[in-house]
Amino acid sequence: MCRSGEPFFLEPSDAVVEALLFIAVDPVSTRELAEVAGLSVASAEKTLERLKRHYSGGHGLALLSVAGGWQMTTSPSVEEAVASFRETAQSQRVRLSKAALESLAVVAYDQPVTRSEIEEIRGVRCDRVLDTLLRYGLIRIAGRKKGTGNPLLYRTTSRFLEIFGLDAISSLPRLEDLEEVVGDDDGPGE
Amino acid sequence: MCRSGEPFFLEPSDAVVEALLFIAVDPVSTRELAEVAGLSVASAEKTLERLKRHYSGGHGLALLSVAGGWQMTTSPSVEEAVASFRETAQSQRVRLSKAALESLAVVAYDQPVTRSEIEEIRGVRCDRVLDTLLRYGLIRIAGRKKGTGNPLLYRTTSRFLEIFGLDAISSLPRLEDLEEVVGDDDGPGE
Amino acid sequence: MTRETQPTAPESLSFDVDFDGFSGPLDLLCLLVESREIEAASVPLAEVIHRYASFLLRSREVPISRAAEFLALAARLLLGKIRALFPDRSCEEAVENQEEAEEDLLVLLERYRPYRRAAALLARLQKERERRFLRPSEEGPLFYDLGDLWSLSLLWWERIAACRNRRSETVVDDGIGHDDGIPEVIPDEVQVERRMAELALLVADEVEEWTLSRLIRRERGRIDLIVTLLALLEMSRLGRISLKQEEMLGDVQIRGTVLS
Repeated sequence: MCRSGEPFFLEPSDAVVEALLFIAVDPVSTRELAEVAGLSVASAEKTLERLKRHYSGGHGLALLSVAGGWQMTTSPSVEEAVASFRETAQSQRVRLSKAALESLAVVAYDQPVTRSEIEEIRGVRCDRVLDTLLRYGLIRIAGRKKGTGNPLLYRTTSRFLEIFGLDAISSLPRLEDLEEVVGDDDGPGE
Repeated sequence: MCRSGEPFFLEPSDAVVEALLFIAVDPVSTRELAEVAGLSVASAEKTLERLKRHYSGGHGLALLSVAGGWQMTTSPSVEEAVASFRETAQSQRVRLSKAALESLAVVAYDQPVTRSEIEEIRGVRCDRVLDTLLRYGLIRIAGRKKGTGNPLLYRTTSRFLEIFGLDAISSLPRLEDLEEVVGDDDGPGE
Repeated sequence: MTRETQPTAPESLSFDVDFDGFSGPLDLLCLLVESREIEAASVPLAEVIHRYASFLLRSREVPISRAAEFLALAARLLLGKIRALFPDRSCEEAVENQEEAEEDLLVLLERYRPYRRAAALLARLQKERERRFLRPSEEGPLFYDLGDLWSLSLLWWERIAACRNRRSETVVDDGIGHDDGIPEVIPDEVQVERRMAELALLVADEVEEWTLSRLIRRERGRIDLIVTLLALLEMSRLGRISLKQEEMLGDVQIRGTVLS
């Protein structure tokens, strides 16, 4: 970390990984980074750790582990200035209604799931909400359920993981543990 | 420059300018950077100098003064790795153009189908698009149609089913499936 | 829904928030229960509807679809009550059903609540994630992920709809054998009359004999064929031509009759 005055040495391979993360459109897996940079997966991991530490030292950029890969983002500490900069920043934000978030939560926890199963839980029709989620690429059609009517099944996408900063679906807390995480204090329209 | 062991201190405003250069699509003028970061033009210039010096110390990124503004790019030293990443890793993450996806839809729903039948439905030529789909292994040639010219017939492949998460072509979403989701209620807000 | 919810007064009006803030009737019910506006142990339907109605009165603009959502749920609960009171049923059963209806709602709420919390968690995660920004990608929005079945099928059905519109706008006469399953326009009287005049000239002028197969071969499409057949039948009925078939399934000879 430069900030602390502690000398920080970048290895030549660090520069390659840094550049790859800079140009990548989607999160890049450690294995992919290792391959292109000509490193072992273990060294790539060390490189990522080093870069992450480097950027956490007062930089405006940061490394994020998301959707099974790595991504370079701006640091949360400079959020305000970046958000006010042109429209580029704002266009990255996805506006979801509470109904959409709730349907998304059902898909995330119960996937693969049919529309009527979601409706059963939420007690309301969800056609328009599902349309929104499909258009945003947050859920996808994942085949059909066997049985009457063979309804379509839905799953979350890797874009879902990206938007919510999750590494994998398994990193969501279990449904029954949610009380502790969220608590009951949350009013509507949060 | 970290590399040389010389201690390097980043100012808080440096982080903002760094982040702005990261998300900017086009070169940003010193004045604009100064404005958004809440700096005087003179301090912004110093900040840019500092960042430039920082990145020149063995990093994979670089600050470039170009077209009356500043831009963040990958550094020339990692050019090769960046080029090979763009070619291999990134190209494996296939995204289809609208034309390609539409032609694929016609083959999927109408198979077996000839090129001229696809062109009739789409209203445009699609030889190049079909080549792309063949190359990706999403469609295959499935014999010739009997009749004038014996044109080639196209079908989707098992790779297509796999990638689109289908167990059979008969599971392709029907019109009713889409209507179930799109719905007819256009109330505001979802 | 982008509107922010109004800050709520903590004491009395704990659920008097922007209506858009609710994801549905169960969400609203959860809040009513949590704010002890109604007893959690049993949820009396009349009370729920009363609370809801007063809520509606206080909110200025409630989208009709949202009100409908709540009414649909209320109707479902009401159905349970009506069944409970139905005279055909035994007393015991009625009591059971009444209890079932109320239990039903509790079960519904219990099953729903974890997802409500999950939605709140997602909102929090998204908020956290949105403090960071990505470099804008060079690719435009016109690119679809490989495997995006939704876009694939949407494009197909949009394309099909466009084709149908195009076809119904253009002239229907598109040749025999092009069966697209779309019924063609029924020939009108004017078309038949015009054809009758044409045929009359034809059979009158020709020295040689006309047959049905020869006539049909001249036709360009299904519509023309139907018009010709109708014209022939009509002319025959009027006695302006004679139709004669020598053998079964053989050709039909057409001869003009001289009008006296």
